[in-house]
This record gives sequence, structure tokens and C-alpha cells, in this order.
Amino acid sequence: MDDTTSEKRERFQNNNLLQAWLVLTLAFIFGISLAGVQAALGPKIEANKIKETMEKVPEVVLGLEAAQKLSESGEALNIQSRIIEVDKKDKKKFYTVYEARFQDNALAGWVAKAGGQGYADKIELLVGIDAQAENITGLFILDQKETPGLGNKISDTAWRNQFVDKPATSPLVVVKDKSQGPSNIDAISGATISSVAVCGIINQTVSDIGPTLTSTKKE
Amino acid sequence: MGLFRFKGFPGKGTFPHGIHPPDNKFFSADKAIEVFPTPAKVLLPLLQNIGAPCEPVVKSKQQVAVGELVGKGKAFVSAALHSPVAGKVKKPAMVTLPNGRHMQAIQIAADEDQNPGEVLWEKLSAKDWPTDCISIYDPATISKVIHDAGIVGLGGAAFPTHVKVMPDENKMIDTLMINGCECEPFLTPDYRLMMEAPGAIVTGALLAGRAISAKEIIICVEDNKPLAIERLRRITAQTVIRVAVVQTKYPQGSEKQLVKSVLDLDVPLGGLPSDVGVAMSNVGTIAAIGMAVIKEEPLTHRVISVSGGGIANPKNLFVPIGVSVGELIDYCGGLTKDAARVVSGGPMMGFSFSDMDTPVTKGTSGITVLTHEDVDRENETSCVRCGRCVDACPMNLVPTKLAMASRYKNPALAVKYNINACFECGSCTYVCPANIKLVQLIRTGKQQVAAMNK
Amino acid sequence: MADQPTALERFVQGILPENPVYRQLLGMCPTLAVTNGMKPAMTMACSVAFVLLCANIVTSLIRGLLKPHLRIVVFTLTIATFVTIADRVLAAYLYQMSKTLGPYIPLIIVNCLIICRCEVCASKQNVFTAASDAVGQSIGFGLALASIAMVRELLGTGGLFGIAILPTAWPDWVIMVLPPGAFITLGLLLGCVNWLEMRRS
Amino acid sequence: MNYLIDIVLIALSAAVINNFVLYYFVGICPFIGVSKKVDMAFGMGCAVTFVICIAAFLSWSITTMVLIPGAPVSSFFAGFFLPAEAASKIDLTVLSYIVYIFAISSSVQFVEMYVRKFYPSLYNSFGVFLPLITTNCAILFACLTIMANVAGVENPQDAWDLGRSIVLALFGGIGFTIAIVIMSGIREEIELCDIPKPFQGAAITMIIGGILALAFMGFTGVDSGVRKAITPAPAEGTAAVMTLDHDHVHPWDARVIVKEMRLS
Amino acid sequence: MIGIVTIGIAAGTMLVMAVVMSYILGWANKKFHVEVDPRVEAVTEALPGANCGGCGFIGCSDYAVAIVANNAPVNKCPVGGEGCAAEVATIMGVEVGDSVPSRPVVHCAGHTADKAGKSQYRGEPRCAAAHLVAGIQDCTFGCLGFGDCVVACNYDAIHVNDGLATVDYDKCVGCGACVKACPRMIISMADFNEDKVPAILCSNKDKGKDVTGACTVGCMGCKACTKVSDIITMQGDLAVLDASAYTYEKVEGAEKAIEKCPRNTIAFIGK
Amino acid sequence: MSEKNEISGQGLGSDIAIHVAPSPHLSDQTFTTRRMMTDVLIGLLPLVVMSVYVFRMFAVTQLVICVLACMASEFVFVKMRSKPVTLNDFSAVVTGVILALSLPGTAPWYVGVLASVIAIGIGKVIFGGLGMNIFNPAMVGRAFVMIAFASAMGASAYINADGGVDAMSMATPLTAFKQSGVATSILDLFVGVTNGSLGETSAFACLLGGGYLLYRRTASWEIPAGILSTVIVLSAWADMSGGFGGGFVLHQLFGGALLFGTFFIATDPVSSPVTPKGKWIFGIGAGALIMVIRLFSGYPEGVMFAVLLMNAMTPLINRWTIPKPTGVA
Repeated sequence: MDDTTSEKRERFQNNNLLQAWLVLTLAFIFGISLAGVQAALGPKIEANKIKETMEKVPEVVLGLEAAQKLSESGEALNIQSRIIEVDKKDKKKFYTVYEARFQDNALAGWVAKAGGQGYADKIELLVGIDAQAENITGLFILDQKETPGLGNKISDTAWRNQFVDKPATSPLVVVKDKSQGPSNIDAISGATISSVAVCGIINQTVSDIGPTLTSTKKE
Repeated sequence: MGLFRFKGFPGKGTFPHGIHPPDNKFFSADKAIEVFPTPAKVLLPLLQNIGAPCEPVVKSKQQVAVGELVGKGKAFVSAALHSPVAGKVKKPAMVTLPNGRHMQAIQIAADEDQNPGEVLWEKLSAKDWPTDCISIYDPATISKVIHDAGIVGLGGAAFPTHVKVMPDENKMIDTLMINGCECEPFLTPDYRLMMEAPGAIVTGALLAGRAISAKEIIICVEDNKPLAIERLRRITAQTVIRVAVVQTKYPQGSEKQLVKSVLDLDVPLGGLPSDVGVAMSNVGTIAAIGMAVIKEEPLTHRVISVSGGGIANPKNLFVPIGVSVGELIDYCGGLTKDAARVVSGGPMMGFSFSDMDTPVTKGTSGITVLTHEDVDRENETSCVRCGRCVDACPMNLVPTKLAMASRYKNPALAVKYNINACFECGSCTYVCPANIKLVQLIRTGKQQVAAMNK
Repeated sequence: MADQPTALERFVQGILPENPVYRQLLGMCPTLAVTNGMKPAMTMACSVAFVLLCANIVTSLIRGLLKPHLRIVVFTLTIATFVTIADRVLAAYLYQMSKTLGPYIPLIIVNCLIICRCEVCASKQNVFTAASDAVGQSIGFGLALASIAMVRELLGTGGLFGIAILPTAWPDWVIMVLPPGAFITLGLLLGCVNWLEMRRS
Repeated sequence: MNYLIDIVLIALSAAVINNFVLYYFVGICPFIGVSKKVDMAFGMGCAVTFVICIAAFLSWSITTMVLIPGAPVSSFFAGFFLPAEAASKIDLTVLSYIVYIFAISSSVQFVEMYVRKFYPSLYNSFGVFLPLITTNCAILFACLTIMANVAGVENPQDAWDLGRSIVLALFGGIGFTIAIVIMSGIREEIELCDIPKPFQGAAITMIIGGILALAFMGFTGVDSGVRKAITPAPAEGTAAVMTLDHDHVHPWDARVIVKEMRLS
Repeated sequence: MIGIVTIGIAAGTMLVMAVVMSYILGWANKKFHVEVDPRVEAVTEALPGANCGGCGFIGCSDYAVAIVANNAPVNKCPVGGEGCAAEVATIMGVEVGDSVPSRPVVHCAGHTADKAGKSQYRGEPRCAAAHLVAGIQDCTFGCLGFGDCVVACNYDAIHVNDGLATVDYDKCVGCGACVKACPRMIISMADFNEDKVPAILCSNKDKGKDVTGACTVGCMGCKACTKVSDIITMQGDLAVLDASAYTYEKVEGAEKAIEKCPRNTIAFIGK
Repeated sequence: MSEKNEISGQGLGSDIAIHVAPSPHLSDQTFTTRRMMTDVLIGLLPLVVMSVYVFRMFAVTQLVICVLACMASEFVFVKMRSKPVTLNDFSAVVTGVILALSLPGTAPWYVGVLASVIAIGIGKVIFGGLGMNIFNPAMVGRAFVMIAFASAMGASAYINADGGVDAMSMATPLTAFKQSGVATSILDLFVGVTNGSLGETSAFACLLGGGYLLYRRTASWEIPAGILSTVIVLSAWADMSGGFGGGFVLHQLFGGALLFGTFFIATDPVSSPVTPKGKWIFGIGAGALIMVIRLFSGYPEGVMFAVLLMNAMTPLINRWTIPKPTGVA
């Protein structure tokens, strides 16, 4: 082995990039294949995400029975999403609102997606508002991590159904003694904070987007 | 005693923490010192003090006189040994002292018809002890006499006294404290000595003070010994010596605690009272200094008390060093039926032993025989970390941690909790509601630490 | 160097004697996090199995090319790729489950179990052995996850796979599906396994 | 002000309430492995905190610059081939996991080598922990959380900025340190306990972890409580609670109720 | 089109990252190189490098340092398993190979009945603690029988048998834990050239008279054994046996010594 | 040997067995662990009486269930470890009584049983039994069921109008205050005719029993002092910033499990620091946590969590507060 060869060899061995050729190759291959996977599955995942929300819109706007009836009759609501921008004191807030229309283009109602701090973590929910922007038509909890057995009862149908037909013009109030009142919502026993949080999110959302909806309706 | 008042000294007359065990001195406190008759044989272990053993200078079958040198301390920290009897040296034997030391001892068979004890006791308890001619003794001479007389601390630790009185340029000593607290329950030799030979103590104190050029000499006595205090006050009235009356509390007699009580000084950890300018000696030691310097008698006899519920007739005795414990017990009427444990020294820090041949050494301040009622306890239960031991520890340690570190063999933890600051006074074990042998565990822990550092 | 175990031995070892959770204490994060129900636990076990199998096979294929100081980088890259694939597939076909498992699917990347198998087995043995090792370890991991999840779900919700099993009078031990329950269940099960092991020897 | 409250709450939540170890179960391996001695645990905690911050910085930067749709770098390069609108839709988030782990491992290795060479004493006290961190899920978890809050949010203005990301990382690391130091303290203590043999080691650590998690559950809801307490204006997400339990109203209670009502 | 561009940019991103990383790390590796013990490097190389901390050390390199510098056990790595342990062991050369096994010998023969001056002991029931208390038994050298060595043994190979620690040589692996545990230092390691070797079962250094007073089986220094076996010598008043010098040829001398010993202090021990 | 017998003479007849032991040879026999446990039981007596008076059969049932379950689990678990059973040290009884007093009277039987099993099993025996438990066993058991059966232990669980006991028809004072801003009268809180866990309602009984423990020095005074002073300071601060006009402090002090926890749970010597300084830190920390949880968290009461958290901190506190030995500057 002559000098130049061994020197070259040494330089070859010491060259960091050449040493790492396997890493480079793998990185390249993996980059391509991951992007490929994304290209293949990405749309489906997106669809999943949208579907999750969209599926619930009829139910929230019309109520479960009406929604089922509607789908049985082979009809579907036309749902369009829009972003409503609300100016707060120091920042802008955006709400994703789904506008649901019957086949005859009559307005069925709106569904707003909202979120806020719950007892343990963020709560994400859909709240339905009727076409007049006066009453709440339904509530669906998209995501929550409240205490199992207590706070997570906010997802229970029975509790959620309380919100149906509550006025959207005045704030909801959580009560602990099952007293009747136009805006009263029964607290889940042992999970007042979760109940209050949900009502709070709804109050906030409704008061934020209410004016916009009313003006839209008038148009 | 009424309300405690402590005047004239910087300290408060007491120290933080500590315990109040029943002092049980009534067994022997009122018994005048008796001279023990010369035994047939004495056994002189070659190591009776802290430090190096001495080397025998007599041979087998050699005849020795009373007070004759039989062992010579070659090392700096070691003490000479003198024969307490006239007699014939026999073959050396091995003895195991109560503190676990296993060593050679010189055996001397005593001649018949002699009673050196009587003579010595007469000299010691005489009324003619001088207080005015101390200045004729030169400090170096005093030190040398103390060295030659083989004097060690008679309070129990048996630290060679000449080391303490040796002038040291780095450590200026300005106070001599004489420890007459005797905080151990049962023991009364110091009390009796203060009662019966206060002259020797005062003279010895002045001599020792001169040897170390102390500016102040303080005799410290616990307030449960009013008679002794009275007597010492009277006799020291004309001298520079002051008497400090400290609170009765265990372990008041420990040197660091006593310095704290009287002078409000903290002896540094691992240090000696000399680090804060204090020299401390037991009253017995001080009397022995007086004997050695004024009466030219080496240390061959000492006062001990034989006490406790397990002894038929508790007594205070003036005994030759080297006499066997069995003989002393027999002299005091033997053991009672419920005797359970024989302890060399006091019940808090003394060592129990079972071999009645064990000789009395210079450091033996008493033989305490405890009854079943005294020593029987319930079985050990778990430590509930009640913190009683922490409240009791005069050194402000955490005994329970030290003990657990020892039990679970974690010397590093023990060091973190300052295991070596413990002087094994036994306060923690005394108060422990779970009957855990804390002190013993700590002692074992210290060995583990030593092994770890090796 | 000791003789390498055969494919069969590798397979058998992974299931019990070298169980990744109980014996080797590997992959504790998912073991604790996703065992509050049988469904997520099984999904997790399958994902780990997929990643482990693929990573072992790839590593075994390229084992001749590995440079010592770069091997961990290569393993990590490989694992991360397959984890991403698993994550996307789950999101595409089991959307709800993928939401439930949240960040614990990507955290498979730093699951010591996989890197350990790549290192110990795949980088030294042929593809077949590596694959059987992966299958064995995955079964072991799955069993461990299943055992914990079973206890937790049964006590916590009175059912398995979301189907009620215990009578309705059963008071659900909510704590079992919460973090403390995970720790305590795993601790007790680990103790039991150790105890059985000690009794056996 | 709102930003400040946000920061405070992110910090509180990451450090205590939703503790990385005790709530999210990330970083369990070192939690079991390196919690035998307090000093060791503290060193580990510091190292994790340091690395987690670096990782947060890198992952936030890469995510916003390269990975998310419309990120400057990717749209710039895509701009050569595609019209601007399409270029801004290039979504590389699929690469995020692989890129994060790459960034983490290489930065850790780099920092380790650097510290080892130039600050040997620092290396001895905490640098030795660095390599152990590469496979610590806490780091990757922090990156993923940041990604979720950057790329996964509905409204672009909700996306976390660098400050929030670093705060999450820093306090997540501190939370990890708290948990592991407490655990190591207890483990030093149980060295002196008579633990049954089968439970010694990992099993008892798990059980202690369980009791710790139990104790930490006491903090649940503290973040919303604090938010309520420090928000000057009506807090978002609150609703009034009314009660008819008037039997036990004390003179000074009336004001309380009024106050509560005004707040909400 | 957008898909292809995405793929292209993804691949490009990965490639750029990989290049940057490998270049920087390679450069740093040389630039920041620190000299370490080559064995540490070798062990680090042999360890998996997963840095999981499962060994209880802070990552693989720390464990490697501990193995080389502090003699840490080589089998702690849960990731690497046995293969890894074997590899590390080869590097460290700790394999025992075919050297002579070393086993502990308890140099005491005093069972409860043989010891004089026994008193009841009420204290922490451990040898280390009892060792500090005088008067439990007359012999200050002999076995205390509280079994510190039993606790120290991880192999269940030593037991206290009627007041005397007795080694079970079938189970013993020669780790030496019992030797360290004994506060009286009466256990020592000896070479076992044969399955059974002779040993002096006493540690009492006292003179004959003191020994006979303390125990019925202690060595009293009569020197009878030294005259018949060349591997036994006197150290002061105690006979000592050089086990490493024992081979099968010397069995006769040893047997004679056993026969001659008036106190039955010499015996064959082993499997 | 013959020589020896000659000397030791008559004193050592064969009927006197001299034994040896390490120093010290004396001990204070008036104070033992069992005596400590008995003291705690005596201290708990006023609380038991008060709870039986207020809650009637609910209290009796709960006490019986918990004490029996605790003793049974102690027996079983210790047997499983093949160790001598130590029921006679009363520690299991103490755990049982404290546990029962910390539960609501309405809690179903399985709550008490499970809490006892967890308390003794996971809280105590697994750590090695009495004296080794890092956490207070009763609180481990209670925390477990508190989370496990949130609905049976939560605020609303206390209310049981069918129970026929007056106190049980109202919300617990702290819940009422936290969720509705309703304060209970201080006198009611002091006497104890309010709703709540069995032992916590009567501030008076707690003070009485706690006073006894402090007098007997079975409980160290530093921990209660630390907790109470911190709670007073923090609640006074909250009072001022909230404009409650002073009533808030007493409400916080007498309401909820504060006094019960302070005197009977936090002072558990095993799981609290050993040194006085450490005890102060423990007390102040516990007080601060109690107030943080009461004021901000989702739970109306924080004593249990605070005690558990401080138990976890205890080893660290012990580590930080190693006292300086005498003579160390």
C-alpha cells in the first residue's frame, strides 16, 4: 500500500460526511417515504378531522331525532363553515361557525366551535344556535379530559340536553339545587367546576358571535 | 433548692437539652468512705488510661514496695503505674476490662500484715492541707510530679493528666474547671471526697492552677449536693477558687456541657476544652495531684462507690487499684437476689461485665449493681420518630438517624449527621419510648465510619 | 462473545423470561399512560409491535453497514420513521383512538424497548431471528400492557373493552383510570411478579 | 397582562398541576433509574431542564420556520416550483417527529462534548446526565406539546410564540426536577426501611409515585382558580353559581354573593 | 404537483439536517476530544448506548467509568443483557478463568458448649454491636454467633450453627462478603487447592493458660502440629496454616497434625 | 476456673444470673410507644364523642367498620410478610379511628373498608410497617377513596336528608363557602353542629383533644403552631384582599378539617420531620398548601393533600435541617 493511497484512505475515513453516508442515505429515503405517506394519508386524516365536526352539526342544530329523520329521508343539510372574527380589547378572537341550511336554502341554524379551560384541561365543544340567534339548539362536547366519573359527565346526553332551548340572549346560570329558571342549568353533582366551565364557554361564545349572527340573519 | 439562681458566671448554669434521670444517690451518699483492707493479690492492667499502654519494669518473682514503679509510660499520652501494695510480682495474666480491652496485666501477690490504704487515707483526709505555700512549686515541677505519679482523670475517661497540664503555647489556658458535678446516677465517690477531703481538693486545685497558670479556678458542683457546696464554699473562701453551682441535669458532668453551663463557651466539635482556654479535671484527679505534689504519694488508691439496689450494703470505699471487683462486692455484703447487671462506672455510661475477676482500674469511679427492676424493659419496637432523642441529645444530634444509618450500614449518612460528635452519654437511649439501643448502634456506626475512612 | 440465541429462543424469551415491562423495566411511559382501558392498551401494543418489527427488520438488513458511533443515530432515524407511519395510519383509520392516545404514539420513538431490541438483537442477528425476537418481545409487551389494563379497566369502570362485566352495583374505582392508579397497579403487579419469581427459584 | 397571565398559568400547569412525570407519565425511566440519590436526581433535573429548553427553542423554530404550512423556508423553496398560494400550503408536519428527535439527539451530543471539553467541573456535576436525556420522553413530549400548540391550533393567533414555548419547557423541566428530587429524597429514606423483598426497587418506586400522583391531584384546578383570582376583568369561561341555601347566611356573606355575581 | 414538491422538499430537509448534523458532530468529536482511559472507551463501545439509566448509573458512559474505575458489576445493563455483560467482562478481564477457588474459613471451633464464661447479652443482636460489649464470653477472639456474616451472605452459604458460624461450601461462591462482615476478623479467605483442605480453627492469640480458661477447643500453642506438618507454623502462641501451600501430597502431614492436636483445633473443611 | 469461683464468693450463687448489655443501663419506662398510641386515642376521644353526638349511627358504623378493617388488614398483611403481628401496639386502631373520623358518615361501607386496606397495605406495611411509613397511612387510604369514589366522597355526598340527622341536611361549611359564598356561623363551627367528615366538625373537640396531646407531649407543638400561624396569616391576607371584614379567618380556622388535621394527622411523628426546625418548616409548608388548595383548587378542602405533599417533602426537609452539633460554628 503506497503512501498516497493510505493517506487518501485516512482522509476518507476521517471525513465526517463520508462516514455518515448511511445516515444520509437513510435520511433521504425516510424523508421521501414519509412525505409519500403524508401525501397518501393526509387527505384522509383531514377528512376525518372535518367529518368529526360536520357529522355532529345536524344533531346539534336540529336535535337528534330531527337529524335522524332528516337523514332517513335522504336529505342532508348544506353546511358551510366560516370564520367569525371578534374584536376583543387587546386581541382578535376567531370562531369557526358552521352555517347549516336546508336543501331549500332556508337557514337551519348555526353551530359554533368553541373551547376554554375546564377543570383539568381544555374543553372543546360545539354549540348550536337557532336561525333566529335567540335560542340554543344543542351542545356537543368534542374533547375533554375532565375527571372520569364526575367531570366527564358533561358529555352525557342527559346533561347536555338541558341546554336545548335555553335563551342565547342572556347568560346561563349554574344552579346546584335544581331550581327552575329560564337560564338555569343544573350543576353535575360533585363537578360544579366542569359545569360552570361549560356554561362559561357557551356564554362567552354566544355573547361574542351573537351580534354577528343577528346581523347576518337580517341580511 | 428553690428557684435556681446562677450568678457570677457568664453561663446559665445549664446547657440545652439533656435529661433528668432519678439520681438514686441515696444508696451511698451518706456512707462515709471506708478504707478497704489490703487484698491478697492485685492485678494491674498495663493500660488503664486513654492512650498508649505502659511497659512493665518489673520481672516475675521480683519484690516490690508500696508505691514502687511497676510500669512506665514511654509514649507521651500514657501513664506510669505503681504498686498499691508491697508484695511479689507473679506471672503476667490476660484480663478483659469492662470496656472490652483485652490486655496483659501485672499480678502482684501482697505480703501479709500491711495496710497502706489506712496511711494514704489519713494523709488524704487530713486537715493540714496548705493553701498559702503553693508558689514555692514551679509549674514545670508540678507537671513532672503529676507525670511521675501516673495520674489520670479519675472521673472515668482516664485521660493522662500531665498532658492536660502541659503548657502549650498554641492554647492559652486561663481557666481551670474542677468537675464535681457527678451527674451519673448512683455514683457518690466525688461527693464523699468533697465532703471528707476538701482540703486535698483545694490544694490540688491551686497546684494544678499554678501548673497551667490559670487565672481562674472554678469548682463546679450540681445543686443536688448542698452539703458539699457548703463545705467547699467555706474552705475556698480565703482563696481565689470559686464554687459554681450548676443545675442537676444529665450529662452536666460532661466537659463540653459544663463549659457551656458555666462559661457559656462552645467547645468546637472534635476539640477539647483547651481550645476555648479551659482545662478541666475531676475532683478526684485534683486530690490525687495534691497527694502527689504535697505528700509525694503516687496514684495507687482511689475512692469508688459500690452502690445500687443489687448490693446488700452500698458503701464508699478507698481501694487499692487492681483489686478485683468480686472482692469489693463481697466486702459490701454481696449481691442481693434481684441483682441483674454489674456495671463498672455509672449506669448511664458505665460498662457492664460478668467476670468478677475484673480488676478496679484508675478510671473506675464506682461499681453499680442494678436490679431487674432497673434494667428490664419491654422488647424493642419500631422507631416512630417521635423526636424525643433529638430533644434529649446534649450535642444537638439526631440519634435516631444515626442509629438507623448504623443498622442499615450506611456510614456516609451517619457522617452527614455528624456521628462522631456523639460522646455516648446515653440520654437518647434513656428517653427512647421504643427501647431502641441507640447508643450501641451509634457506637457500631462509628466503627463502620472508621472502616469506611480506612 | 457468547453464542447468540436462536430465533425460537429469542421468541420465547421475549414473552416471559425477558418480559420488557416486568423483567427489563423498559417502555414504562406508555405502560403507565395508555393502560386505563384495554382498547388503547391494545392499540398501543399493536403500534409498538409494528414499529418494533419494522425497525428490527431494517436494522437487521443493514447491520453489516453500521458504524459503531453512528448506530444509535441510525436506529433513532429508523424508529422515528416507522412511528410516524404508524401515527399517520392510526389517524387515518382509527381517528378516535389516535386522539385518545395523543402524544404517546410519537413517544414510542423514545421507548427504550425498541432501541434496546435493535441494539441487542437486530444489529447482530439475521432478519429471521430479529423478526421473531420482535414478535416475541411485542407479545410480551402486549401481555404486560393487557394485564395492567385489565386490572385498571375492570376495577375502574367495571368492564373490559368498554363492555360492562361486573354487576352494576359495582362501585367504579375512578382512581384506577387516573394516574395514581396506574402507578399503584404497576407497582403492585411488579411486586407480585417479583414475588412469584422469588418463590420459583 | 393577558400574556403575562398566560405565561404564569402555563408555568404553573407545567410545573405542578399537570406534572410531566406524575400526570403525563413522561420521563419515567430516569424517574426510576436516577432517583436513588438526591444529588444525582438534582443534577439530572437540572440537565433535563437545560436540554428541554434548548429542544423547545429548536423545535419551535423548526416548526414555525420549516414544517407548518406557510412556513417561510418551505414556501420559499416551494416557490421555485409552485405558484405562491400552493407554495404556502406545503405541509411538512409529517416530518416533525423525526426532525425533533434528530435535533434533540444531536444538540444533546454537541452540548455534552462541548461541556466536557471546556468545563470539566460542570461536566462532572451535571454534564454526565446529558446523554441519558436523549431518550428521555419528557423532552420529546415538550416538543410535541409545543407542536400541538403551534401547528394544531384552529386559529393562527392562538399559536404559541417562542416565549410561551420556552416557559412550558422551562417549567416542565422544573416540574420534572421537583418530582425526581422528592422521589430521591424518599428513596434515600426508604433505604432505612424494611421493604418486602419483592417490592424493593422499581415496585416500591412505582407505589411511591402513585401516592405522589395522588397528592399532586390536590392541585387540580389551581390554574383556573388562580386565573380567576388574578384576572382583573370577568374571566373567560366562568358562569355564576347561585344557591338558595339562605338559612345559614351570615351578615358578612351578602357581600360575598354580590361580589361573585359581579365577577361573572 | 404539490405532492411531488412536498416529497422533494421533505427529502431535501432531511438531507440537509443529516448533513449538518453529521458534519457538526463529526467536527465536534475531533475538536472536543477528551482523552480517557482506553478501557472506558472500549466498555462504552460495548454498552448499547441507549442511555436509559436502567443500570442505576447516569447513562452508558457513566456506567462505563464506574465499571473501570470503581469495579461496578458488569451485568447491570438491562438493555444489553447477558451478551453485553460477557463482552464487558472480557474487556475488564474479570473472568475467573481456571484459577484456584478462594473460599472463606471460619477460624473458630467454639460451639456454645465449648465456650466458657458465657453471659446473657441484652443488646442489639448483631456481632458488630456485641463485639463492643465485654463479658459475653471469655474468649475475646472467638465467634460471637449473632450472624453478621449470615446477613452479609447473598448466597445463603453461611449459617450460625450452635453458636458458631459455619460455611456451606456447596453454596459458597467465594465473594468474601462474610470476611468483611466479621467484626472479630475470624473469617479469612483461603485457597482451596483441593475440595477439602486442612485449617486451624482458632484465632486466640493468648497464652495457653488463658485459652484453656476461655474455651475447650482453642489453640494453646503447644506446637505439636508444627512438628508433623510443614505447612503449619507458629505465630506467637497461635498455629497458622498456609493453605496455598497445601496439595494432595501433604495430606499425610495434615492428618497427623489433626491427630496430634490435643484440642481438636485442626480439621479438614470443604465440600 | 477454680480460682475464679473462690474469689467471686458468695455473691454469685447459681440463682443470680448476671447478664451484660451495652450502656446506658437505665431507661425511662414511663413513656413507651404503646403509651403514645394510647395518648392519641385519648386525644381522639372528644372527637369520637362529638361525632357520635352529631351523626349518631353514621359515626358509629363508620368507626366500627374502619377500626375492624384496619386491624384485620394489619393482621393479614403482616402475616403475609411472615412477621410477628403487632396489633397490640394500637397503631392500627389509631389509623382506623383517624381514618373513620376523616370520612363522611354517609360513605358506603366499601369506602371505609377499601380505605382501611389501602391505608394499612399501601400506606404502611409495604414500607415496612410502623415507623417506616413515609406517608400518613390514614391519609393515603382517604386520598385513595377520595379519588376513587369521588361521588361518594365529594361535597354533595355529605348531604343526606334521609339520614334523619340535622347536620347532614346542609352542605359542608367549606363547600358552601367555596361554591356559593355562604359562610356558616362561627359558633356552629366551633361547637360542631355542622356537616362534614365525622371528626372535623367540632373545632372545640379538636382543640380539646389536641390540647391533651400537646400537654402530654405526644404531639410536638411546632407543627400545629406552624400550620395555624400560616393559615391565619394567609387567610387574613385573603380576607383583606377580598374585603370580607375579618370573619374569613375564623371561618378558615374552624371550618373543615384544619384543626383535626393539624392536631391528629400532621403531627404523626413517623411521617413528619424529627428536628424542631424541620417541624416548623413542615407546619408552615402544610399551612401554605392548605390555603393554596382551599383558595384556588377545585377541592373545598386541602388538609389531606397538604399533609401528603409535606410527607413527601419530609425526607428532604430532614436532609436540609440536620441540626448543627454543639460546638459547630
